[in-house]
Amino acid sequence: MKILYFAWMRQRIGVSHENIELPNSVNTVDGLVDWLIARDDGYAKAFAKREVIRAAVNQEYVPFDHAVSDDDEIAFFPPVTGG
Amino acid sequence: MKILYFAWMRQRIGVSHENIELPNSVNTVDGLVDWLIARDDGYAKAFAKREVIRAAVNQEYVPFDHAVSDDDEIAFFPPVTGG
Amino acid sequence: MIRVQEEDFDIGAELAALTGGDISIGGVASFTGLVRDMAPIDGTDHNIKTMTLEHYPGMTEKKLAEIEAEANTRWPLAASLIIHRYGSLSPGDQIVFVACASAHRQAAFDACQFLMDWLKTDAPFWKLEDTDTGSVWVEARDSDDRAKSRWTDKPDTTS
Amino acid sequence: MIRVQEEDFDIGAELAALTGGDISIGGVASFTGLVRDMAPIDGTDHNIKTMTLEHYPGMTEKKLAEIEAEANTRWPLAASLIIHRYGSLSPGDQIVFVACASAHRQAAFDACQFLMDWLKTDAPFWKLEDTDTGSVWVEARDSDDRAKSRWTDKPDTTS
Repeated sequence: MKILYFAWMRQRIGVSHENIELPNSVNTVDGLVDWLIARDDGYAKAFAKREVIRAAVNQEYVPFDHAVSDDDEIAFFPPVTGG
Repeated sequence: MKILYFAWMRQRIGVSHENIELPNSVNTVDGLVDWLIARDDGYAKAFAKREVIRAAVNQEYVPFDHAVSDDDEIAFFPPVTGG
Repeated sequence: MIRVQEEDFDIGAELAALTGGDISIGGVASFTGLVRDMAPIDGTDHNIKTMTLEHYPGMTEKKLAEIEAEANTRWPLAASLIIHRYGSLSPGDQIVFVACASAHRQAAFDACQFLMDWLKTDAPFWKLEDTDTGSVWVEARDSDDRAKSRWTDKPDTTS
Repeated sequence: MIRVQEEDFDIGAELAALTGGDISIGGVASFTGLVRDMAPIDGTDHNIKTMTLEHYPGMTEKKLAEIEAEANTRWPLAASLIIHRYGSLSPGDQIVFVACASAHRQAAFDACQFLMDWLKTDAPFWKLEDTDTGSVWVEARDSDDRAKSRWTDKPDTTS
Protein backbone atom coordinates (compact mmCIF):
# COMPACT_ATOMS: atom_id res chain seq x y z
CA MET A 1 0.00 0.00 0.00
CA LYS A 2 1.22 3.47 -0.87
CA ILE A 3 0.53 6.17 1.74
CA LEU A 4 0.96 9.91 1.02
CA TYR A 5 1.04 12.79 3.49
CA PHE A 6 0.62 16.46 2.69
CA ALA A 7 1.17 19.86 4.31
CA TRP A 8 1.70 19.71 8.10
CA MET A 9 0.89 15.97 8.12
CA ARG A 10 3.94 15.47 5.93
CA GLN A 11 6.07 17.69 8.16
CA ARG A 12 5.06 15.96 11.39
CA ILE A 13 5.54 12.45 10.01
CA GLY A 14 8.74 13.43 8.23
CA VAL A 15 8.09 11.72 4.89
CA SER A 16 5.92 12.67 1.93
CA HIS A 17 5.05 9.07 1.11
CA GLU A 18 5.89 5.50 2.06
CA ASN A 19 5.09 1.97 0.97
CA ILE A 20 3.86 -0.42 3.64
CA GLU A 21 2.63 -3.95 3.69
CA LEU A 22 -0.88 -3.74 5.07
CA PRO A 23 -1.39 -6.12 8.03
CA ASN A 24 -4.29 -8.55 7.61
CA SER A 25 -5.88 -7.12 10.73
CA VAL A 26 -6.32 -3.68 9.12
CA ASN A 27 -9.43 -3.28 6.97
CA THR A 28 -10.46 0.37 7.25
CA VAL A 29 -8.95 3.86 7.18
CA ASP A 30 -9.52 4.08 10.95
CA GLY A 31 -7.74 0.76 11.45
CA LEU A 32 -4.81 1.97 9.38
CA VAL A 33 -4.53 5.16 11.43
CA ASP A 34 -4.58 3.15 14.69
CA TRP A 35 -1.85 0.91 13.33
CA LEU A 36 0.28 3.88 12.19
CA ILE A 37 -0.09 5.66 15.55
CA ALA A 38 1.14 2.54 17.33
CA ARG A 39 4.27 2.55 15.16
CA ASP A 40 5.78 5.90 16.04
CA ASP A 41 5.32 9.15 17.98
CA GLY A 42 5.48 11.22 14.78
CA TYR A 43 2.29 9.54 13.59
CA ALA A 44 0.64 9.95 16.98
CA LYS A 45 1.37 13.68 16.74
CA ALA A 46 0.23 13.96 13.13
CA PHE A 47 -3.05 12.11 13.80
CA ALA A 48 -3.72 13.68 17.21
CA LYS A 49 -6.85 15.45 15.94
CA ARG A 50 -8.17 12.72 13.71
CA GLU A 51 -11.48 14.50 13.15
CA VAL A 52 -9.87 17.38 11.23
CA ILE A 53 -7.85 15.14 8.90
CA ARG A 54 -9.15 14.19 5.48
CA ALA A 55 -8.45 10.86 3.80
CA ALA A 56 -8.48 9.96 0.11
CA VAL A 57 -8.37 6.40 -1.18
CA ASN A 58 -7.28 6.13 -4.80
CA GLN A 59 -7.67 9.92 -5.07
CA GLU A 60 -11.29 10.01 -3.87
CA TYR A 61 -12.37 11.52 -0.55
CA VAL A 62 -13.57 8.80 1.83
CA PRO A 63 -14.92 8.63 5.39
CA PHE A 64 -12.68 6.92 7.97
CA ASP A 65 -14.83 3.79 8.06
CA HIS A 66 -14.05 3.22 4.36
CA ALA A 67 -12.42 -0.11 3.45
CA VAL A 68 -8.73 -0.26 2.49
CA SER A 69 -6.72 -2.99 0.79
CA ASP A 70 -3.02 -3.52 0.10
CA ASP A 71 -3.12 -2.27 -3.49
CA ASP A 72 -4.77 1.06 -2.61
CA GLU A 73 -3.13 4.47 -2.72
CA ILE A 74 -4.19 6.35 0.41
CA ALA A 75 -3.50 9.97 1.28
CA PHE A 76 -3.88 11.90 4.55
CA PHE A 77 -3.97 15.67 4.69
CA PRO A 78 -5.43 18.69 6.49
CA PRO A 79 -8.47 20.54 5.06
CA VAL A 80 -7.50 22.05 1.73
CA THR A 81 -6.68 25.75 1.36
CA GLY A 82 -6.16 26.38 -2.36
CA GLY A 83 -7.86 28.87 -4.64
CA MET B 1 -35.38 74.02 -23.72
CA LYS B 2 -33.23 71.33 -25.31
CA ILE B 3 -35.02 68.05 -26.09
CA LEU B 4 -33.16 64.86 -27.07
CA TYR B 5 -34.58 61.64 -28.54
CA PHE B 6 -32.84 58.28 -28.71
CA ALA B 7 -33.21 54.92 -30.48
CA TRP B 8 -36.64 54.40 -32.09
CA MET B 9 -37.96 57.64 -30.54
CA ARG B 10 -35.33 59.48 -32.58
CA GLN B 11 -36.23 57.55 -35.72
CA ARG B 12 -39.99 58.15 -35.40
CA ILE B 13 -39.62 61.85 -34.67
CA GLY B 14 -36.92 62.28 -37.30
CA VAL B 15 -34.49 64.42 -35.26
CA SER B 16 -31.98 63.56 -32.56
CA HIS B 17 -32.48 66.82 -30.70
CA GLU B 18 -34.21 70.16 -30.98
CA ASN B 19 -34.44 73.46 -29.15
CA ILE B 20 -37.90 74.74 -28.34
CA GLU B 21 -39.29 77.66 -26.43
CA LEU B 22 -41.37 76.14 -23.67
CA PRO B 23 -44.94 77.55 -23.61
CA ASN B 24 -45.94 79.04 -20.26
CA SER B 25 -48.80 76.55 -20.07
CA VAL B 26 -46.41 73.58 -19.92
CA ASN B 27 -45.04 72.76 -16.45
CA THR B 28 -44.46 69.01 -16.37
CA VAL B 29 -43.01 66.23 -18.51
CA ASP B 30 -46.55 65.00 -19.21
CA GLY B 31 -47.58 68.49 -20.28
CA LEU B 32 -44.60 68.70 -22.61
CA VAL B 33 -45.49 65.36 -24.21
CA ASP B 34 -49.10 66.51 -24.74
CA TRP B 35 -47.85 69.70 -26.34
CA LEU B 36 -45.42 67.81 -28.63
CA ILE B 37 -48.09 65.31 -29.72
CA ALA B 38 -50.38 68.17 -30.73
CA ARG B 39 -47.64 69.58 -32.96
CA ASP B 40 -47.08 66.70 -35.36
CA ASP B 41 -48.02 63.12 -36.23
CA GLY B 42 -44.41 61.93 -35.83
CA TYR B 43 -44.57 62.84 -32.13
CA ALA B 44 -47.98 61.20 -31.76
CA LYS B 45 -46.48 58.00 -33.17
CA ALA B 46 -43.33 58.20 -31.06
CA PHE B 47 -45.26 58.83 -27.82
CA ALA B 48 -48.13 56.40 -28.61
CA LYS B 49 -47.17 54.10 -25.71
CA ARG B 50 -46.25 56.77 -23.22
CA GLU B 51 -46.02 54.26 -20.35
CA VAL B 52 -42.99 52.47 -21.87
CA ILE B 53 -41.01 55.65 -22.52
CA ARG B 54 -38.47 56.92 -20.04
CA ALA B 55 -37.71 60.57 -19.44
CA ALA B 56 -34.57 62.21 -18.07
CA VAL B 57 -34.41 65.86 -16.99
CA ASN B 58 -30.87 67.22 -16.82
CA GLN B 59 -29.60 63.64 -17.20
CA GLU B 60 -31.55 62.21 -14.25
CA TYR B 61 -34.44 59.78 -14.60
CA VAL B 62 -37.73 61.44 -13.65
CA PRO B 63 -41.40 60.41 -13.47
CA PHE B 64 -43.73 62.08 -15.97
CA ASP B 65 -45.25 64.36 -13.34
CA HIS B 66 -41.83 65.94 -12.79
CA ALA B 67 -41.58 69.71 -13.28
CA VAL B 68 -39.85 71.15 -16.35
CA SER B 69 -38.59 74.63 -17.11
CA ASP B 70 -37.22 76.36 -20.17
CA ASP B 71 -33.56 75.96 -19.24
CA ASP B 72 -33.79 72.18 -18.72
CA GLU B 73 -32.28 69.52 -20.94
CA ILE B 74 -34.87 66.79 -21.35
CA ALA B 75 -34.47 63.42 -23.05
CA PHE B 76 -37.00 60.80 -24.13
CA PHE B 77 -36.04 57.23 -24.91
CA PRO B 78 -37.15 53.57 -24.77
CA PRO B 79 -36.01 51.29 -21.93
CA VAL B 80 -32.24 50.89 -22.11
CA THR B 81 -30.60 47.78 -23.57
CA GLY B 82 -26.86 48.17 -23.05
CA GLY B 83 -24.41 45.84 -21.34
CA MET C 1 -12.92 54.13 -13.11
CA ILE C 2 -15.40 54.36 -15.99
CA ARG C 3 -14.79 54.69 -19.70
CA VAL C 4 -17.22 55.08 -22.61
CA GLN C 5 -15.44 54.57 -25.90
CA GLU C 6 -15.82 53.51 -29.52
CA GLU C 7 -12.54 51.56 -29.71
CA ASP C 8 -11.92 48.02 -28.49
CA PHE C 9 -10.09 47.28 -25.23
CA ASP C 10 -7.46 44.77 -24.05
CA ILE C 11 -8.69 42.83 -21.03
CA GLY C 12 -5.24 41.65 -19.95
CA ALA C 13 -3.88 45.18 -19.97
CA GLU C 14 -6.98 46.57 -18.21
CA LEU C 15 -6.75 44.00 -15.41
CA ALA C 16 -3.02 44.52 -15.00
CA ALA C 17 -3.59 48.28 -14.68
CA LEU C 18 -6.48 47.72 -12.25
CA THR C 19 -4.57 45.60 -9.75
CA GLY C 20 -0.99 46.62 -10.53
CA GLY C 21 1.01 47.22 -7.42
CA ASP C 22 -1.82 46.77 -4.90
CA ILE C 23 -0.85 43.62 -2.99
CA SER C 24 -3.79 43.95 -0.60
CA ILE C 25 -6.01 42.57 -3.39
CA GLY C 26 -6.98 38.92 -2.94
CA GLY C 27 -9.22 38.52 -5.95
CA VAL C 28 -10.57 40.13 -9.08
CA ALA C 29 -13.94 39.24 -10.57
CA SER C 30 -14.68 40.40 -14.07
CA PHE C 31 -17.32 40.13 -16.76
CA THR C 32 -16.99 40.67 -20.48
CA GLY C 33 -20.10 41.08 -22.63
CA LEU C 34 -19.80 40.04 -26.27
CA VAL C 35 -21.98 40.57 -29.35
CA ARG C 36 -23.85 37.32 -30.02
CA ASP C 37 -24.48 35.95 -33.49
CA MET C 38 -28.17 35.27 -32.97
CA ALA C 39 -31.08 37.45 -31.87
CA PRO C 40 -34.57 36.25 -30.98
CA ILE C 41 -37.15 38.33 -32.87
CA ASP C 42 -40.80 37.45 -32.27
CA GLY C 43 -39.72 34.05 -30.96
CA THR C 44 -37.44 33.12 -33.87
CA ASP C 45 -33.65 33.37 -33.93
CA HIS C 46 -32.16 35.60 -36.60
CA ASN C 47 -28.53 36.02 -37.61
CA ILE C 48 -26.98 39.28 -36.51
CA LYS C 49 -24.77 40.91 -39.13
CA THR C 50 -23.82 44.01 -37.17
CA MET C 51 -24.96 45.76 -34.02
CA THR C 52 -25.00 49.51 -33.46
CA LEU C 53 -24.82 50.84 -29.92
CA GLU C 54 -26.33 54.29 -29.44
CA HIS C 55 -25.95 56.14 -26.15
CA TYR C 56 -26.65 59.46 -24.46
CA PRO C 57 -23.25 61.18 -24.14
CA GLY C 58 -23.02 62.92 -20.79
CA MET C 59 -25.80 61.00 -19.08
CA THR C 60 -24.04 57.69 -19.84
CA GLU C 61 -20.88 58.76 -18.05
CA LYS C 62 -22.93 60.22 -15.20
CA LYS C 63 -24.97 57.03 -14.65
CA LEU C 64 -21.95 54.73 -14.90
CA ALA C 65 -20.06 56.85 -12.36
CA GLU C 66 -23.08 56.74 -10.01
CA ILE C 67 -23.38 52.95 -10.35
CA GLU C 68 -19.69 52.49 -9.66
CA ALA C 69 -19.84 54.82 -6.64
CA GLU C 70 -22.82 52.85 -5.28
CA ALA C 71 -20.90 49.55 -5.60
CA ASN C 72 -18.01 51.11 -3.71
CA THR C 73 -20.28 52.12 -0.84
CA ARG C 74 -21.74 48.59 -0.64
CA TRP C 75 -18.55 46.50 -0.84
CA PRO C 76 -14.95 47.08 0.27
CA LEU C 77 -13.37 47.34 -3.18
CA ALA C 78 -9.71 48.10 -3.78
CA ALA C 79 -10.45 49.01 -7.40
CA SER C 80 -13.26 48.87 -9.94
CA LEU C 81 -13.63 49.47 -13.66
CA ILE C 82 -16.47 49.79 -16.16
CA ILE C 83 -15.76 50.07 -19.89
CA HIS C 84 -18.69 50.32 -22.30
CA ARG C 85 -18.36 50.68 -26.05
CA TYR C 86 -20.67 52.43 -28.52
CA GLY C 87 -20.82 52.54 -32.32
CA SER C 88 -20.81 49.70 -34.83
CA LEU C 89 -19.89 46.20 -33.62
CA SER C 90 -19.85 42.70 -35.09
CA PRO C 91 -20.63 39.27 -33.56
CA GLY C 92 -17.80 38.23 -31.25
CA ASP C 93 -16.82 41.84 -30.51
CA GLN C 94 -16.46 43.03 -26.93
CA ILE C 95 -19.25 45.38 -25.77
CA VAL C 96 -18.74 45.86 -22.07
CA PHE C 97 -16.17 45.02 -19.41
CA VAL C 98 -16.66 45.23 -15.66
CA ALA C 99 -14.04 44.31 -13.06
CA CYS C 100 -13.94 44.54 -9.26
CA ALA C 101 -10.91 43.90 -7.06
CA SER C 102 -11.17 43.24 -3.36
CA ALA C 103 -9.37 41.57 -0.48
CA HIS C 104 -12.25 39.06 -0.44
CA ARG C 105 -13.59 37.01 -3.32
CA GLN C 106 -17.27 37.24 -2.40
CA ALA C 107 -17.17 41.04 -2.38
CA ALA C 108 -15.46 41.03 -5.78
CA PHE C 109 -18.03 38.64 -7.26
CA ASP C 110 -21.06 40.40 -5.81
CA ALA C 111 -19.92 43.89 -6.77
CA CYS C 112 -19.15 42.76 -10.32
CA GLN C 113 -22.60 41.25 -10.74
CA PHE C 114 -24.22 44.29 -9.15
CA LEU C 115 -22.48 46.61 -11.63
CA MET C 116 -23.65 44.51 -14.58
CA ASP C 117 -27.23 44.28 -13.29
CA TRP C 118 -27.47 48.00 -12.65
CA LEU C 119 -25.88 49.18 -15.85
CA LYS C 120 -28.21 46.88 -17.81
CA THR C 121 -31.24 48.77 -16.49
CA ASP C 122 -29.86 52.27 -15.84
CA ALA C 123 -27.10 53.16 -18.31
CA PRO C 124 -28.59 54.89 -21.39
CA PHE C 125 -27.48 52.57 -24.19
CA TRP C 126 -29.65 51.14 -26.97
CA LYS C 127 -28.80 48.28 -29.28
CA LEU C 128 -29.86 48.23 -32.91
CA GLU C 129 -29.37 44.80 -34.47
CA ASP C 130 -28.93 44.54 -38.21
CA THR C 131 -30.17 41.01 -38.93
CA ASP C 132 -30.83 39.00 -42.08
CA THR C 133 -34.44 40.20 -41.94
CA GLY C 134 -33.81 43.90 -41.28
CA SER C 135 -32.85 46.26 -38.47
CA VAL C 136 -34.46 45.81 -35.07
CA TRP C 137 -34.09 47.71 -31.80
CA VAL C 138 -33.39 45.24 -29.00
CA GLU C 139 -36.20 45.17 -26.47
CA ALA C 140 -35.54 45.49 -22.75
CA ARG C 141 -36.01 42.24 -20.87
CA ASP C 142 -38.01 41.72 -17.68
CA SER C 143 -35.23 39.42 -16.46
CA ASP C 144 -32.89 42.42 -16.34
CA ASP C 145 -35.31 44.31 -14.10
CA ARG C 146 -35.59 41.27 -11.85
CA ALA C 147 -31.79 40.91 -11.78
CA LYS C 148 -31.48 44.49 -10.58
CA SER C 149 -34.25 44.21 -8.01
CA ARG C 150 -32.37 41.59 -5.97
CA TRP C 151 -29.87 44.28 -4.93
CA THR C 152 -32.50 46.31 -3.08
CA ASP C 153 -31.22 45.20 0.31
CA LYS C 154 -27.75 45.94 1.54
CA PRO C 155 -25.44 42.95 1.13
CA ASP C 156 -23.63 40.88 3.72
CA THR C 157 -20.02 42.00 3.49
CA THR C 158 -18.60 39.74 6.19
CA SER C 159 -17.87 36.65 4.09
CA MET D 1 -10.27 22.80 -19.64
CA ILE D 2 -8.14 22.50 -16.51
CA ARG D 3 -4.45 23.20 -15.99
CA VAL D 4 -2.24 22.75 -12.94
CA GLN D 5 1.08 24.46 -13.45
CA GLU D 6 4.03 26.16 -11.77
CA GLU D 7 4.42 28.97 -14.30
CA ASP D 8 2.37 32.17 -14.47
CA PHE D 9 -0.42 32.69 -17.00
CA ASP D 10 -1.64 35.56 -19.23
CA ILE D 11 -5.30 36.32 -18.61
CA GLY D 12 -5.84 38.21 -21.86
CA ALA D 13 -4.44 35.32 -23.91
CA GLU D 14 -6.40 32.74 -21.90
CA LEU D 15 -9.70 34.57 -22.39
CA ALA D 16 -9.05 35.09 -26.09
CA ALA D 17 -8.35 31.37 -26.50
CA LEU D 18 -11.44 30.49 -24.46
CA THR D 19 -13.94 32.48 -26.51
CA GLY D 20 -12.08 32.78 -29.81
CA GLY D 21 -14.30 32.06 -32.76
CA ASP D 22 -17.42 31.10 -30.82
CA ILE D 23 -19.90 33.88 -31.60
CA SER D 24 -22.71 32.18 -29.66
CA ILE D 25 -21.07 33.43 -26.46
CA GLY D 26 -22.80 36.43 -24.88
CA GLY D 27 -20.67 36.81 -21.79
CA VAL D 28 -17.60 35.60 -19.94
CA ALA D 29 -17.29 35.76 -16.16
CA SER D 30 -13.88 35.24 -14.65
CA PHE D 31 -12.11 35.32 -11.33
CA THR D 32 -8.42 35.73 -10.59
CA GLY D 33 -7.05 34.88 -7.16
CA LEU D 34 -3.92 36.76 -6.08
CA VAL D 35 -1.43 36.32 -3.25
CA ARG D 36 -2.20 38.90 -0.58
CA ASP D 37 0.44 40.77 1.37
CA MET D 38 -1.12 40.18 4.78
CA ALA D 39 -2.18 37.04 6.63
CA PRO D 40 -4.19 36.94 9.86
CA ILE D 41 -2.43 34.64 12.35
CA ASP D 42 -4.14 34.24 15.72
CA GLY D 43 -6.09 37.42 15.09
CA THR D 44 -3.13 39.59 14.10
CA ASP D 45 -2.10 40.50 10.55
CA HIS D 46 1.38 39.48 9.50
CA ASN D 47 3.31 40.40 6.37
CA ILE D 48 3.65 37.59 3.88
CA LYS D 49 7.08 37.32 2.28
CA THR D 50 6.39 34.28 0.11
CA MET D 51 3.72 31.62 -0.19
CA THR D 52 4.30 27.99 -1.16
CA LEU D 53 1.45 26.04 -2.72
CA GLU D 54 1.68 22.28 -2.25
CA HIS D 55 -0.72 19.94 -4.03
CA TYR D 56 -1.48 16.27 -4.64
CA PRO D 57 -0.47 15.60 -8.27
CA GLY D 58 -2.98 13.31 -9.89
CA MET D 59 -5.80 13.91 -7.43
CA THR D 60 -5.65 17.65 -8.09
CA GLU D 61 -6.25 17.23 -11.81
CA LYS D 62 -8.95 14.63 -11.12
CA LYS D 63 -10.88 16.85 -8.69
CA LEU D 64 -10.60 19.96 -10.88
CA ALA D 65 -11.87 17.98 -13.89
CA GLU D 66 -14.80 16.68 -11.80
CA ILE D 67 -15.66 20.17 -10.57
CA GLU D 68 -15.56 21.55 -14.10
CA ALA D 69 -17.71 18.68 -15.41
CA GLU D 70 -20.26 19.31 -12.65
CA ALA D 71 -20.48 23.01 -13.57
CA ASN D 72 -21.08 22.03 -17.18
CA THR D 73 -23.99 19.78 -16.19
CA ARG D 74 -25.55 22.57 -14.11
CA TRP D 75 -25.23 25.48 -16.54
CA PRO D 76 -25.23 25.78 -20.33
CA LEU D 77 -21.59 26.78 -20.78
CA ALA D 78 -19.94 27.28 -24.16
CA ALA D 79 -16.49 27.03 -22.55
CA SER D 80 -14.84 26.89 -19.13
CA LEU D 81 -11.33 27.04 -17.78
CA ILE D 82 -9.59 26.46 -14.46
CA ILE D 83 -5.89 27.24 -14.03
CA HIS D 84 -4.27 26.67 -10.63
CA ARG D 85 -0.62 27.26 -9.87
CA TYR D 86 1.63 25.49 -7.35
CA GLY D 87 5.13 26.17 -6.04
CA SER D 88 6.61 29.36 -4.65
CA LEU D 89 4.69 32.63 -5.11
CA SER D 90 5.01 36.22 -3.90
CA PRO D 91 2.42 38.84 -2.89
CA GLY D 92 0.64 40.13 -5.99
CA ASP D 93 1.26 36.90 -7.95
CA GLN D 94 -1.63 35.13 -9.64
CA ILE D 95 -2.65 31.85 -7.93
CA VAL D 96 -5.82 30.75 -9.66
CA PHE D 97 -7.93 31.70 -12.67
CA VAL D 98 -11.44 30.53 -13.41
CA ALA D 99 -13.50 31.58 -16.44
CA CYS D 100 -16.92 30.56 -17.74
CA ALA D 101 -18.43 31.56 -21.09
CA SER D 102 -22.12 31.27 -21.85
CA ALA D 103 -24.85 32.71 -24.03
CA HIS D 104 -26.33 34.17 -20.82
CA ARG D 105 -24.60 36.32 -18.25
CA GLN D 106 -26.25 34.81 -15.16
CA ALA D 107 -25.10 31.30 -16.12
CA ALA D 108 -21.55 32.58 -16.65
CA PHE D 109 -21.51 34.36 -13.27
CA ASP D 110 -23.06 31.49 -11.32
CA ALA D 111 -20.85 28.82 -12.85
CA CYS D 112 -17.73 30.89 -12.21
CA GLN D 113 -18.60 31.36 -8.58
CA PHE D 114 -19.55 27.68 -8.23
CA LEU D 115 -16.15 26.63 -9.59
CA MET D 116 -14.32 28.87 -7.13
CA ASP D 117 -16.43 27.74 -4.16
CA TRP D 118 -15.97 24.06 -4.96
CA LEU D 119 -12.29 24.16 -5.72
CA LYS D 120 -11.72 26.03 -2.45
CA THR D 121 -13.10 23.07 -0.47
CA ASP D 122 -12.33 20.08 -2.74
CA ALA D 123 -9.13 20.65 -4.72
CA PRO D 124 -6.12 19.28 -2.77
CA PHE D 125 -3.94 22.37 -2.42
CA TRP D 126 -2.32 23.67 0.76
CA LYS D 127 -0.84 27.09 1.33
CA LEU D 128 2.26 27.63 3.44
CA GLU D 129 2.81 31.30 4.24
CA ASP D 130 6.29 32.52 5.03
CA THR D 131 5.63 35.57 7.20
CA ASP D 132 7.78 37.94 9.21
CA THR D 133 7.14 35.72 12.25
CA GLY D 134 7.78 32.34 10.64
CA SER D 135 6.11 29.80 8.36
CA VAL D 136 2.45 28.99 8.91
CA TRP D 137 0.07 26.61 7.13
CA VAL D 138 -3.07 28.49 6.16
CA GLU D 139 -6.09 27.17 8.01
CA ALA D 140 -9.29 26.23 6.19
CA ARG D 141 -12.10 28.71 6.75
CA ASP D 142 -15.67 27.91 7.73
CA SER D 143 -16.83 30.60 5.30
CA ASP D 144 -15.49 28.47 2.43
CA ASP D 145 -17.58 25.49 3.57
CA ARG D 146 -20.63 27.74 3.80
CA ALA D 147 -19.90 29.17 0.35
CA LYS D 148 -19.87 25.67 -1.11
CA SER D 149 -23.00 24.55 0.72
CA ARG D 150 -25.19 27.10 -1.06
CA TRP D 151 -24.77 25.09 -4.28
CA THR D 152 -26.48 22.01 -2.85
CA ASP D 153 -29.65 22.65 -4.83
CA LYS D 154 -29.72 22.71 -8.58
CA PRO D 155 -29.73 26.27 -9.90
CA ASP D 156 -32.33 28.12 -11.90
CA THR D 157 -30.93 28.26 -15.44
CA THR D 158 -33.82 30.11 -17.02
CA SER D 159 -32.63 33.65 -16.43
